[in-house]
Amino acid sequence: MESTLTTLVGLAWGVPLALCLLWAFPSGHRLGERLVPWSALPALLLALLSGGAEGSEPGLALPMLFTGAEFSLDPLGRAFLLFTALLWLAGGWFAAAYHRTDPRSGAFFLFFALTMAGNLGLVLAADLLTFYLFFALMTFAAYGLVAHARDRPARRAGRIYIVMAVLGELALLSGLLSLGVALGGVPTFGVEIEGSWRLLEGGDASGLPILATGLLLAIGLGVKAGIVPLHLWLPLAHPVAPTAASALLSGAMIKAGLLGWVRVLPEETALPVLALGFLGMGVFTAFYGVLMGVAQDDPKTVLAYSSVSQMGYMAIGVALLVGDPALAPLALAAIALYAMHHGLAKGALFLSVGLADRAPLAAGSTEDAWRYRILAGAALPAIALAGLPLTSGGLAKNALKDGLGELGGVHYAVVDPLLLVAAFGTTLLMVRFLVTLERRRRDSLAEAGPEGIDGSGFGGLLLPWAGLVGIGLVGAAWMGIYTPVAEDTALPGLLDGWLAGLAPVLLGGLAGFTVLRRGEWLGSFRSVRIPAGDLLRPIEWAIQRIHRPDQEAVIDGLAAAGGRGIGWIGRLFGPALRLADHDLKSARGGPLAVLVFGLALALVVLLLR
Amino acid sequence: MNPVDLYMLAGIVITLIALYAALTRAHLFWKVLAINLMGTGVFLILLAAPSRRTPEIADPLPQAMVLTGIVVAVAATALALGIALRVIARSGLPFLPDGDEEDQGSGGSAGEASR
Amino acid sequence: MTEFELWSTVVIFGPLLASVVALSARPALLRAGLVLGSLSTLVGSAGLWRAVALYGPGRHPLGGWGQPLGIELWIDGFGVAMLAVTALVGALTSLYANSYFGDLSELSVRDSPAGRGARFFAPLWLLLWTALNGIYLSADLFNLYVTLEILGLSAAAIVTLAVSRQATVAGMRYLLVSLIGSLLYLLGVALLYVQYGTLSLEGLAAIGPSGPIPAIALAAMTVGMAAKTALFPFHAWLPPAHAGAPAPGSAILSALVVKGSFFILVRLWFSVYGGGSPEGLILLGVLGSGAILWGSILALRQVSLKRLIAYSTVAQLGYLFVMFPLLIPEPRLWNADAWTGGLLLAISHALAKAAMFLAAGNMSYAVAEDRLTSISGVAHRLPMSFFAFGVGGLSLAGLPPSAGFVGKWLLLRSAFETAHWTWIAVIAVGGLLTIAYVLKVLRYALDRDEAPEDFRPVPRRMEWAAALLALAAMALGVRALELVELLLVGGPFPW
Amino acid sequence: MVSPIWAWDGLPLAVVLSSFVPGVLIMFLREEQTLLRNTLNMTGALAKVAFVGLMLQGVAAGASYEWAFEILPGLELSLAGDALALLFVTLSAVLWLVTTVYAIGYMEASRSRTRFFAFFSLCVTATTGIAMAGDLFTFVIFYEALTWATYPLVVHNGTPEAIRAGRTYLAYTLGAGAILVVGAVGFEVTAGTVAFAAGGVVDPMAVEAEPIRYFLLFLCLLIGMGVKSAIFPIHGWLPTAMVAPAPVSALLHAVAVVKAGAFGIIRLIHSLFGIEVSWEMGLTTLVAVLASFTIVYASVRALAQTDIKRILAFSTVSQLSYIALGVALLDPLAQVGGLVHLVHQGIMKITLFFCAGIIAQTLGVKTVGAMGGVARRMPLTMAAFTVGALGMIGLPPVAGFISKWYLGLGALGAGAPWVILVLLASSLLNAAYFLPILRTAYFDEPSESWSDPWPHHRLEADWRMVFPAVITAALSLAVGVFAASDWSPLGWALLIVERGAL
Repeated sequence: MESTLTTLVGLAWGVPLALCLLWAFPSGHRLGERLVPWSALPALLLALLSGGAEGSEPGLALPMLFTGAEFSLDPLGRAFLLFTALLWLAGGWFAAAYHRTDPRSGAFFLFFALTMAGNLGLVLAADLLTFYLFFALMTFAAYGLVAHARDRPARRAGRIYIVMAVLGELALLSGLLSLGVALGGVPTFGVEIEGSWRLLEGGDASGLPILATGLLLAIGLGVKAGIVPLHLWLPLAHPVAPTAASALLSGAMIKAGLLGWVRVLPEETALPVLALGFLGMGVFTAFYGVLMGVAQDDPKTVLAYSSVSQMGYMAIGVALLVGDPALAPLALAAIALYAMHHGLAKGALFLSVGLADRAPLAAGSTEDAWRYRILAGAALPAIALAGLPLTSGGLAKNALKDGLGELGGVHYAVVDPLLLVAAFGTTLLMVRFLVTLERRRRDSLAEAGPEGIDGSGFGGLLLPWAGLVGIGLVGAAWMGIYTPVAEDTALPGLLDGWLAGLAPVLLGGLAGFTVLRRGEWLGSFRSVRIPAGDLLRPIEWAIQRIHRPDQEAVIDGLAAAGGRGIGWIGRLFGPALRLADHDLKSARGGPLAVLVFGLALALVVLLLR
Repeated sequence: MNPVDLYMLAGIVITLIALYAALTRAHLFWKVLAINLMGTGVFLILLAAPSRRTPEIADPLPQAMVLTGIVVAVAATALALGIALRVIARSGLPFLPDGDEEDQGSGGSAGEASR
Repeated sequence: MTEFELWSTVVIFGPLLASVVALSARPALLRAGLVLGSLSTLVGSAGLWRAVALYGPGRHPLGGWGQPLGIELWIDGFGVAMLAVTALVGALTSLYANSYFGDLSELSVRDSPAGRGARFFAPLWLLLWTALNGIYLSADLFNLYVTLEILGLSAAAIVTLAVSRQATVAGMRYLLVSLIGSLLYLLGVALLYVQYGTLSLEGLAAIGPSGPIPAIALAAMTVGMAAKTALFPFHAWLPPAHAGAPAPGSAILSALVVKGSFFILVRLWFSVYGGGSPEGLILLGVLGSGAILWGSILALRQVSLKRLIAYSTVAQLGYLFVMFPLLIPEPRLWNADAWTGGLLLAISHALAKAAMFLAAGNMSYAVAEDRLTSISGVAHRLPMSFFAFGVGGLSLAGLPPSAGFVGKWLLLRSAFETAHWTWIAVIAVGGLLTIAYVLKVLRYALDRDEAPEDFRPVPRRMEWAAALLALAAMALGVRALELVELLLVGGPFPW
Repeated sequence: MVSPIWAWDGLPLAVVLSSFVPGVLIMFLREEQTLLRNTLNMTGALAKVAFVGLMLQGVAAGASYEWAFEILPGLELSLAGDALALLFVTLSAVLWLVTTVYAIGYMEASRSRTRFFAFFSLCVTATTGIAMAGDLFTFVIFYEALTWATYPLVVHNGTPEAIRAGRTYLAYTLGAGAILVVGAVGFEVTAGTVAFAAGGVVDPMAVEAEPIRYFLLFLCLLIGMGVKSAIFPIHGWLPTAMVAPAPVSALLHAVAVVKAGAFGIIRLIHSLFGIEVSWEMGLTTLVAVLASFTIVYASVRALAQTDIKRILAFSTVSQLSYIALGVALLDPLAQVGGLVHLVHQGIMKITLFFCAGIIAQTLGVKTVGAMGGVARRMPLTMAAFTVGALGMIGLPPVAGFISKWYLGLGALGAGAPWVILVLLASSLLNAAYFLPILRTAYFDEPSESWSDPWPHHRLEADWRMVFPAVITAALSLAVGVFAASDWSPLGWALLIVERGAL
């Protein structure tokens, strides 16, 4: 059993990585495209099979590899691995059907496999650099997914994505360096990382100041997690990426930032300033995402802003983690629950957009049966996201609130009511999503015209979507099992605080449907739209206004100036060179006599001195 | 002033005057003549040498040297006159041309080639 | 008969005999003369090298007649080293000359100007060789005068072997400078004899000449020798003469002949006068620096290949005079690095310059022109000559591995040891200028745009001779140990 | 007792001769003797790798090699095979082998191949000589020899542009070379020795007595070494020299020549002055600041280029200074980073140059703008290019990240956190000029003007060019992925530092 698990730890990321080699062969990509959708299976198997009990974590050490790579599956990792693998499987199957006729499917699945390997690998990574390695692999390979469409919006989104990713990588790396040098090597997660932090706190290590380290790490991973103001790439990348890729970006990949925070930030060393930052930015992000999201028209952009908003909640969880060592177990549980819940729900929601594009409609038919089936299906994870009691979302939110309650004090007093408002906003956003989804369905039908939409391969789209919706629906039942719970803490009951959970959802739903559905009375206010990427526009505008001198012109100017200088010196030598052309050949007679006698005289004088 | 010192002085003066002439005179035969004269001046010094140092003992060495010197001078003069004749045959003038004229084709275009 | 006596006899009378043999108009005998001269000097100098290395400096009274009346030979490391280099350069140049004039001598066009070159080059060159060997082994001032005079006369005659008007004029000028220089030297000899009554170098060194008359004597001799060595500013005669001579003649003149008068200067200033005065040495060093800079700048401005190399000789001779102030930083103290470094530079210049002149001869032989622009693309047709020229240039510029590099290293070391900072800059800058003008040639040779049309095939032997000389310059940069040890036998003050 | 074969003391000489002898022999071949020439080349290259392999065995087992030959009294041509030397020798031997194959393919239709390969071998000889030089004198000999041996390769095309580039190259390198020789002689006279020794040969007391003299000497030597290593004010020759054929740019201007300079800086700081003395004199700070400025400056310059080879050249300038920066920091980890980057940068940059050469030779594509669709036409080449480019940016697991990680650790350890900023800025700029190339090649539409639009043969280009590129790309990946193994460059660099052999 144990050796099986150890093998699986390697296979989980090794299989997708190995499949990439198929692309090196002339026609290998055909086989690759068939195999890649299944390649998350070992990871899922691993997540399901491992017991998750403390102490018996399956691990794998490859000391020759990289800087000595270590992998292990701890309870938190198991939770992340579970939903990540599920999402990649569902996404893979979905993509296989979705890209059946795409001429560039070969390239898509290559990047897909690479990104998957990165994502699964970083969940299993047990030391700093292995984590960073897989994190970078995922980040850069995902560019291929974002820019898959290769049109102008895709290229713009890709450019913004990669710029932010590189900046994030750099911030992350400098933070990691600080942790690494504190310990004089590459710390593994857990005890060694805690040791590094303690050294930094004590100030007797040569790393950066502890706050700077924490901040750099928070920012570096925050780009991935999409915390305001580092979220800029998210609303741009999601709409342009193929549906499966959007689902994975939002469902699985941005959670890598979250997992990274948990992994590299200290549990046992309190960082109150950083915690306050997380808390503040988390709450702000939760609201900001909602505000920007309701002003969008594209369902995928709405979902992207929803993800931004939801990541704000998870940042609050991280705030608990770094704020107080005592709260760490609770925070971990809440983070794991929230990540699972949000990953599955958001994945299902994104897939439903793809469904809305592709659901069949018989030629000439006006009765669109699939519209309501899709809307109904999408409503389920949407409600969960809104945090209705008895759903996984309700459970996750309660866990978070428990943590906040434990934290107590002013923070709790301020944040707790705010969260109620935020839940209201989330519901509003979900309604907005359903509305835009319905419109999207209508648009695709209009686009298809009287021929309708061909349904071939639709089963391949439907199944993974239905699977995700179903698993998510019963999430409250099984997620608890996969949540890492310390002995002295307990998960909140399913019905705890049901009123506080129910009220915002009902209110939000009501308000949403009234305002957005029957809101003619709002008049022109409805037409207020915020471009996707909100803050990006002013930033891009400003960058374009910055005066950038033409380097080559500057260098050429300098070279010319230098040349003039040399030419000037050359002119000084002009007389000498003119003399040189005649040399002393014409020096005969008198001058020569002067030279001969002069030298002789000089020598005599010098010899007699 | 004894005669020996006179020899010496005369030798030195002749040598220097001849040297000056050899350097400044342009005509080739003048130059050859001046060089011969210069040799004679040096021989004079040599001949005066032993009597000046040890007047009582006859020193055969200067005689030998002067004799050798004269032989060398004859050979050198012959060669010089031979070449001078050829210079005259080639250029029509008994002078050495100026440096510029001497290498036509190289001086003028030196600037262009060094670019 | 000691080894000294045997080999010094061979080394002097071998080429003399050979030159007599070569006076015959028969091509076979011409060739025999060159072979005899080369073999006797090669074997003789090798034997002397062995003897000096084993027994230290030695002497040989010719015919058993010692000084003051007889001719005595003095054999030390300096002389033998010069002898050996002369033998090597001379032998390879003879090989080259044999092919260079070869096709002409077969024609037996005795009366045509070209035929005259073929006919008289060998005897004149062998006579010159005899004179050079005599200089390197002479032990008294007057003997030096006679050999110097033979050297000058035969060298001027070799210049006039070339048919052009310019060469004749250059030869005339060379002869005049040479005669005046020799007589100035003789004036100095006479004055010294007047003062001390001896002509033996050893004897004079023992006396330690000082006072006004020896000072005037040294000044006269120095000016004379400087004129013959073409020390700046008396260098004007050299470029036309060296460039005008036929290719093997240029090699001999530039590589070997100027070293003869340089040798005498070193003997006079150090062996006889014990360093003279530091200020006098510095004056010579300054003139040497002037030669390095001026000669290099002029070389850069030449458009004719051989003239460029000739001006490079002017510049390189400057280095030999930079040695002077470095050798005696203060009275009664001599710096071995300056001695070996300076002389290594002289030796490497002999090898490299001969290689370059022969290679340039090959190039202009092939394209029948001497202008830099006309040799474009020659690197592809004559790779070996190109190689020889390049390696020769390498050594001149003091780039490793070459004798020039080793010599420059030692000279620089002595400059550092004696804290003569100015000379360091001169040595370094001179090297860069050298690279610049060597590169100018290589650049034309490498040019691809115009390929020469009329391309006369160059005999292999001529290519090999140049390449071997260049290789010798390079080999000396890899192993200079024995040569340096030889140079230190006797040193600048052998008595 | 039978001593193992690697105990032979002449191994360093064998390593040097294994390229010298073929080089000299090739010089005498005729142009059309292609088979013989290639055989000689390959034999030499394989022999060199074999000899180096033996030496690696020996040094790992604790042996050390010394071979000396007296040139002048007291001055020797001394070759020593210690761990530090082997780091560089192994790099050049392996890459020479690969590049030889590449060059045979690349130069197929070129003129004067005899001269090309002869000087190519001589350059490698000089490089191995530099690597194994046991003292400054030997170092200078090989260093200067490398300068002139490279010249015919730079001007190989014979175009006016090439000849101008050759002149610029010599002006820089020989000018600085003259200063180097002056510095070397001065060092010999001042310090009394030219030997290299771990920890330096300079007496700290002597430095205290004559600080200015030592400082000037260091400056002279630094200028001499720095010109080849293309440190800021004297880097101008490197981008100009890119007119040379691709194998030359690849091996010489990415590895041999420039590494010789970087290696010289290592020798200067560690083997001559000693890191402690250099640090106390403030010399390391000088080097570190210069190197840092070069890193950023050259990256900024690269950003404005459109010609791929020029981008690579400026990137080389930038990356080379990592080495100088690393060894100038007073921290073992930084030194490991600097040393290991010597190897890493070489493998990665040679890959990039190989690929640029293949693309230019096969498709005629030389600028970034024309790169559209190249990835589809030449997937293997672009894959190799990608590995190299990502490595330059410093993404794991490519080799470049390992260097950056150790440099970063060392910078913090040495109390110079500003270096981190330099590293980050460089990574950012590297990303800014490499990623657009990749984007264009992978995501843009093919251009119409390719000189060879679709392969007539099975492979995308001549296999003798593609395979070397793939091999070096695989190497760059492998030395990163297996960095923790004992035989990786990192393992070897750690061994050097641990043994105190620096």
